[in-house]
Amino acid sequence: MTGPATTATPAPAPRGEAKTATATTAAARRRRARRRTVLVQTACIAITLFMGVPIYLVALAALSSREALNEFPLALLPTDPSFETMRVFLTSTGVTGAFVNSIEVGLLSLVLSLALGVPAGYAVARYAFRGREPYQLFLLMTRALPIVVLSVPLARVFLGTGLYDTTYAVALLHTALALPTTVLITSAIFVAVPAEHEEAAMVFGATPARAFTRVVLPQALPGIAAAAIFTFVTSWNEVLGAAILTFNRRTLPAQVLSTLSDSPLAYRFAGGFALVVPALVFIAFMRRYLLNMWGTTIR
Amino acid sequence: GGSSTSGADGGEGAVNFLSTQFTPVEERQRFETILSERVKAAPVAYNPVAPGVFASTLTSQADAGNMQISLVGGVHGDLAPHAQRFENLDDLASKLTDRRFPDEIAELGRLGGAGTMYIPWMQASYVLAVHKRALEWLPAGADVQNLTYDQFLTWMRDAQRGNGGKPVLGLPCGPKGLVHRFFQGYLLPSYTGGQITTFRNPDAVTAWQYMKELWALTAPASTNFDNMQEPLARGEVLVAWDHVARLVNAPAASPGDWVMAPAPRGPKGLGYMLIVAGLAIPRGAPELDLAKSVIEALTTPDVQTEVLRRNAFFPVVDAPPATDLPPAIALEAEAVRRQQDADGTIVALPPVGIGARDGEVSQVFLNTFKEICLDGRGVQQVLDAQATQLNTILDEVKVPCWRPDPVGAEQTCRVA
Amino acid sequence: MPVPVLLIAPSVVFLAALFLWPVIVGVSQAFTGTDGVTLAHLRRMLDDPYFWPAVRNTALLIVVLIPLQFAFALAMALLLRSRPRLSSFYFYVWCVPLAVSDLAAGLIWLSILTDRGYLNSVLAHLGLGDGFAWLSYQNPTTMFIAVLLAELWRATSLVLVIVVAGLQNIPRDYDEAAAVFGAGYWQRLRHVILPQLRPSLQVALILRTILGLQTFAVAQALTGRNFPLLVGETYQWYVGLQNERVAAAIALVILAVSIGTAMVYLRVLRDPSIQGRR
Amino acid sequence: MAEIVMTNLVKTYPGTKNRATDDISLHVDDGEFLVLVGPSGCGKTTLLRMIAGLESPDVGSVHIGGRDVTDLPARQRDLSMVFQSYAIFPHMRVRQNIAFGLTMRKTPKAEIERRVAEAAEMLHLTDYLDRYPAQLSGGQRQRVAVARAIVVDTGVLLMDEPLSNLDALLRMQFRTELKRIVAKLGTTTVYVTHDQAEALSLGDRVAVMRDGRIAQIGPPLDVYDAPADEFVGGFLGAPPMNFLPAHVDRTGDRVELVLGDQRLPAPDTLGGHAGGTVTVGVRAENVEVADGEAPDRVAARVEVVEPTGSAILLTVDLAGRPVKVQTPPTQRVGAGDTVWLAVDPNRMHFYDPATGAALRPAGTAGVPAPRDAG
Amino acid sequence: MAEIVMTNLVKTYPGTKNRATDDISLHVDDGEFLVLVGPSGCGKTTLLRMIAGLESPDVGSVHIGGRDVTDLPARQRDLSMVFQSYAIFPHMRVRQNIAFGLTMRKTPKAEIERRVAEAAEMLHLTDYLDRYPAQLSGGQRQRVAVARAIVVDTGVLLMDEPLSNLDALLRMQFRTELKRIVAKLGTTTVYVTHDQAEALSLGDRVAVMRDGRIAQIGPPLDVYDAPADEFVGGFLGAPPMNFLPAHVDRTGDRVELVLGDQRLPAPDTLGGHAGGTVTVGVRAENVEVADGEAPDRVAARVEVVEPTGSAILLTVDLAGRPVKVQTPPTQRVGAGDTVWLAVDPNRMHFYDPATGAALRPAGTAGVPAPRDAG
Ligand SMILES: Nc1ncnc2c1ncn2[C@@H]1O[C@H](COP(=O)(O)OP(=O)(O)OP(=O)(O)O)[C@@H](O)[C@H]1O
Ligand SMILES: Nc1ncnc2c1ncn2[C@@H]1O[C@H](COP(=O)(O)OP(=O)(O)OP(=O)(O)O)[C@@H](O)[C@H]1O
Ligand SMILES: [Mg+2]
Ligand SMILES: [Mg+2]
Repeated sequence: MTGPATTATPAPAPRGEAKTATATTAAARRRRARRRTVLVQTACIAITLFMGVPIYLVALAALSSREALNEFPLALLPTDPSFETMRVFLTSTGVTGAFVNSIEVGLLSLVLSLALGVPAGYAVARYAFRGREPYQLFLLMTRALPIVVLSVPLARVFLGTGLYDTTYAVALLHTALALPTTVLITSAIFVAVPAEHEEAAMVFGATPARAFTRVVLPQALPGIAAAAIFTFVTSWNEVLGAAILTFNRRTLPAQVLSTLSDSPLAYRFAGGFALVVPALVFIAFMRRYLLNMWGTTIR
Repeated sequence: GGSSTSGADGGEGAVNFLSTQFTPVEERQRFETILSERVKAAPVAYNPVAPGVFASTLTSQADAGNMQISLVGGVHGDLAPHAQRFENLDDLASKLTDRRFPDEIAELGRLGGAGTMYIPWMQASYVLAVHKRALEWLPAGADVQNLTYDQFLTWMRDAQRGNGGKPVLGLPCGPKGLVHRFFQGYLLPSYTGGQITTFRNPDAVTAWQYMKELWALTAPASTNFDNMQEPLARGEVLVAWDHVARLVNAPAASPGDWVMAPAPRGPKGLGYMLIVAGLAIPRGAPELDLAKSVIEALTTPDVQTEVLRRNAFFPVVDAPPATDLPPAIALEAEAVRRQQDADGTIVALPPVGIGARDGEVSQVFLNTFKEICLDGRGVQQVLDAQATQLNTILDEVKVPCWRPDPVGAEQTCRVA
Repeated sequence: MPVPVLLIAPSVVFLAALFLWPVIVGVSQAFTGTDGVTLAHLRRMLDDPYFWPAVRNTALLIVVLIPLQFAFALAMALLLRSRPRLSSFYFYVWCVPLAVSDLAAGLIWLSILTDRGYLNSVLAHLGLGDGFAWLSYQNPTTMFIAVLLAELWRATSLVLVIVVAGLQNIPRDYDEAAAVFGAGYWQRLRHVILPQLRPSLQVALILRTILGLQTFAVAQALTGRNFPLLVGETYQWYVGLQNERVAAAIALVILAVSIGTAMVYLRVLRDPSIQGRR
Repeated sequence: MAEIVMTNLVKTYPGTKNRATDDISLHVDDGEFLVLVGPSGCGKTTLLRMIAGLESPDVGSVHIGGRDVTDLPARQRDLSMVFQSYAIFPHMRVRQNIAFGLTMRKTPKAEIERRVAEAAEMLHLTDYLDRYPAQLSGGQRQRVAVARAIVVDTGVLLMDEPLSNLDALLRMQFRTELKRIVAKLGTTTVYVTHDQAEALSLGDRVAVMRDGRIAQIGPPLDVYDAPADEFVGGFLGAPPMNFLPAHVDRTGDRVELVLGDQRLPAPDTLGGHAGGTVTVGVRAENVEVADGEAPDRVAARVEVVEPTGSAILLTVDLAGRPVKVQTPPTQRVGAGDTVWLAVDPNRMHFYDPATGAALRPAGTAGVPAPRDAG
Repeated sequence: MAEIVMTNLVKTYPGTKNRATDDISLHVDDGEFLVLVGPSGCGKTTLLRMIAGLESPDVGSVHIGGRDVTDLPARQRDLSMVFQSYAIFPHMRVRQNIAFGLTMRKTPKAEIERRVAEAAEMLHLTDYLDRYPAQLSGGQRQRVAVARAIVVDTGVLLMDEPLSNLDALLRMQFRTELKRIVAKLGTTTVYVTHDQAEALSLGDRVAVMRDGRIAQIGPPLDVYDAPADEFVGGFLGAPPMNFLPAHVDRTGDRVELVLGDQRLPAPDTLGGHAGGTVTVGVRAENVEVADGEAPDRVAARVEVVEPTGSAILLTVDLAGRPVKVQTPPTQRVGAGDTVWLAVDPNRMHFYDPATGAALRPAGTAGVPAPRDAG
């Protein structure tokens, strides 16, 4: 093996008839690639329909008149949109206040559960301490017990503190409900952040806290975003706790959702839809943090 | 923190009113209008909640000794479990003698004890709603306003046949439906003359046999129906039995197409149930006096009529017959009146004095229904088994029977 | 004090302050009667005609639903990972059910599947009969499928979001290396992607199971009490029957099952390669 | 049959302006060992990735073994690779990591075991087979990556700085083994390295890259001895080739280079440039250093003395420019001493001062002195 | 004042049996440049990590600048480090990565900018300041890691193979710069490398590690010329030192080494071993190769000829053993030729065949020939 080609030949040697053959296989390959793209797109569209159509239908129903909802077969296109039920619903007593309360509770729970849960998630991910597993189970326990059986003693806890019938009480409860989720999800993401990055930060003079906020946290952003989304939507949609802990300062679901099933169908749709929209806006906002932005990760 | 959502910012000088009634958005809206227009004594923060929340809130506040609610309102079954948590309202009751509450209703307000625990607020009943299209199959000679259960069965059978094999009858058997009241207050009293004591006697067997046949003619989707006005409005069923408040929207759009009628009668008479809502004041409630003034205001004939007019709940006071009712409500009012005024009525009350076990007693009837009609078990065998269950509960609470069972003060109610 | 203890302490204190007493009260309810300790409530629970069907349905739902859901969520995540055009739009739509409460989800699916719902409307528009009773107690199979479908719709996004977040931190290097060494798509999935996704999958599995054991609103909306679930029974006993003691007994069953499965997941899915923990 | 033919490969990474590879055409024969060198960031990895199918070129095609594989996914190209960043799987033990390619090919268990043991032995990893990568040192991880690549018997082997974190001894041992394996299996190898000795001793040919292009390709010593331009001469070799501007003067028959006020004999072939200026390139080891004055030598002042072990590297000042020259370790010189330098005219290379390109027609530089090569 | 004193450092990683560092005591003077070399896996990184405070020793202590820092966290030790695996932050642009240490120290903005620009310039990263690490080549990433470490002005600088992925030219340029910076700031530096030239040209002292212990420490050329044992001799230098067993024979005044049936003069000091066997160590470049026979020379047959660019490496057979010798590139030899070898007795090293340890009292090996050093 002494005689490699003397120069860098720009063109491959064995061409000729082979050329057409390779050309066709290349074309076939490209066709296969295209077929793959089409397949992926088809799957995506199918799933999108499955996930999206129900939401479309609520929107449709929410903007239909009462009568339209009693017809059969139901119209599948918004032929005759009516904002009447929506209007009545949105102007009914307490809806604005409840909306404000819900936002307040949601954001407060978000901040609190991240503040409490992220450090704990980090500990679970990074340290092999005794009691790691019991701790996780302890977290889950609070979530595994149906809250309804705790409702009376829980309300009593808050009645004893003067927090009863404030948004703080609800926020605290929602924080507690979201905490297991936050801790576990963030811990799953923290394990994937190389410990070496943290070490580098510390070598360069960062305190553990700064190393965490500057280096670990940004890399764990997708997990934090996921946890944040859960916390917010959990809080946004939670009914029972909010209904038990407040009286005059309801959140939107407590104000609306709890009694929605007694309302006429049109209002149920209007209420259901109105409740979904703000959560959708929140998800739209958080979604970009779920996907990290600095290209592929490297080690 | 937080913004007020009750419309009256229930602070100092306001009455916090917790209620299980008028939860639907529109009804709530209308009742709040009545409160603000007609109740001048104090601003009222009206808070309609689901029954579970009602109970939890009341219990926790009472247990914590930190009562923040001034006034509660609910149907008898909502209030009964909390008898020991309410103020004695005898003084208020005596002040309100001019309201002339019917005796049996006032009696319910004592919750099986001696003192008045709640003041009657409104009443309601269950009737039949019938779309006029169903009348074409009505058996010859039958009067829709005065049916027997047998005629009803024939009618439904003919109607199903006429309707291309699809049942026209619907019953509220959904998870939040009230079909157990049909068994407790209508079917069984009409067939057996009783509710508890006769639970498994031969008449009861007949009644359930009848029910089995009727169920075969009932839309199977009924197990999802919490209220009947929507299936009716959709035309999914043409005939339905339900609480008046849960029927009122069906004829709203075209009252001319609808008929409202009393429930059928059985061998022992026309059994029907009285539904009473009451107002109570929790012990340790703030603004006690204001709350009493609100009760006074809510029991004036004027306000009572207004409630009927707007929200289809009937007065419990002696009010002049209301004119200018909306057509749908007028239909209902007429049917309720006919039902009350019919010959040979058997009035049934919801369980009295058994407090929190009300739900469990009702569940026994529901379980009986499930096992007989849905699971197809033998009637007698089911009744025997369920009777045991029922007696277990009753033996624990040890209360005398309530109507239509023979009421005797010293003896405890049991299934014979 | 060791660092990890300091880090978890706030959450422990917080939860204990809020829940310790309620949990003790709640749990003790199951064992106390008017006169002291009793097992009567447990017996009552076991005798209830709805209890065993509820156990069976809950188990069935969890066992069938969760694998389906994970397969579905993984498929979605992997589709997104291949970065098709419009992927960010797809991702958003696929997250949408997250925003929907279970009560609303029940309402939505009921409106689709009920006798005069959208599904039958579509069929009617297409001239395919005038309505099948999907949710009738007489058609337990379609009823079960309906519940399955609705739950799949409602709760898969949760798994999806966790999996997508987890996928973000897997360097593409490994996938590329595997491809170079001849691994096909499924082999890469099995040998490279899934093992690296293990922490996320573990968490999603735990959370999904526990939250799955907690939801009943959709099933209740669709089937009433024809398809009883354990949590639904808890609510029924607590709210409907106002017997908090039997409710607490059922809640304890749920708690035990939840913690039991979580423990199994934590043990079985423990990652042997993580030695880097301090 | 696994020759690799790259045709007009152009690749620009999204979001960057410069081409990572700029119209590269290259033919690697079946079984050839091609070494790729070039400054950091010149596109070596990119080129390997395009061969591997991990990056698809914007323009151009890749053929392997006569097949157009441009659109073929990596796993269908029958190759294996050592990644610059190792990319060993953190969740697998060393054993599974090494066996990965074999497992994917569904090799029988016993065979896998045998081959893994062999590769581990060769790379001194036997004791570490049951560890996870996180429990290894940097060099050990790199060796796992190498082992993983060489256990599979593929048509093409791509290695991206596979030995950068290993010590010289291990590197040398492995080099010998690699040569043996590759020769035995007839694997076509493309090997990226920054190590001079590796490039020269391993490669059948060496390709020098610069800014996404191939600056020169040829047998190692050709490239080393006769760099095609100043860049290659400066890049290959440690120390790099010295470049000095010189005036060409012809006095009768004699062609001479004028450096400052001193003169050096030049090859006759440079006569054509008489009167002009050229850049003279000469390697440190081709400068003969003498203590005493002699004809045809130029004087220079020693500025820095750097012992490198096997030789001494002097930086001397010649006509105001620093020149690196090498003497055997036995030579005794100190900073400040004056030394006399001579250069064999045949060892001189001449470049156009404007373009940096070799002045081929005018010198003998294009024809390297014949050598024995192992 | 930042001298580093390590005392009896022992570290065993959990889950492993062997000690990663085994009772290492080492003193690095303030401002000294210590180069650490050793086979892959010998514990170099572990030692650096213990100095940095990233790993706490099982036994022993670390003092920096007179302070016991054994239990001090990394950030309070005033040091900076180049990680073997770079550990640059993927979510920060190159600019932020380089500036990281300065930002943590709350350096003024303008100052940060200036210093980052300077470091980027030195490492040819100026064009890449606004990229994310994922958009860089391997060598560029490594340069970012180096730049990040040198922008901060700390008492101690730890570098773990900082240049392994860079080309020789860049490496050489950087070496010069690094020397300048470190000298200017008086930074105490510990530098791990596998590169011979780097080790010899950068270090004030070189420490050779083996299996978690320090095998030898001393000025570069001492270690190179007079390895303390066979291991060091074999490890340092490319090619490694040749080791040959030889019988020592005294004939009157003359001490000779008997290799097979040939004889070489040996230093007189070896006389004490007369009649015994020693291992002779000699470096390839210290063997003089001649074409013709002469007294005091031994004949050997050439087996392999390897041109390395600046020299030719011959593997010859001497008394049945392969010996590497080096000749200038001008020498013409081919495989199969016979050459005659001579070795200056002062360039020979002698080792105990049993232990591999240098026979110090009996040879001159302990005292290296005086040299100029830059
Ligand atoms: N986290 C760890 N867990 C267990 N063993 C380890 C760990 N890190 C390193 N080792 C082992 O300790 C020994 C020393 O490792 P170290 O990283 O210090 O080597 P090194 O000299 O830096 O090698 P290299 O030149 O390959 O980087 C090695 O045998 C390695 O396998
Ligand atoms: N993912 C990427 N996105 C943008 N630019 C990139 C990317 N990868 C590499 N580059 C750029 O492309 C050029 C070539 O990169 P490549 O990795 O091929 O260099 P290389 O020759 O392997 O260098 P090294 O010796 O440093 O590894 C570099 O300038 C680099 O900055
Ligand atoms: Mg590269
Ligand atoms: Mg190392």
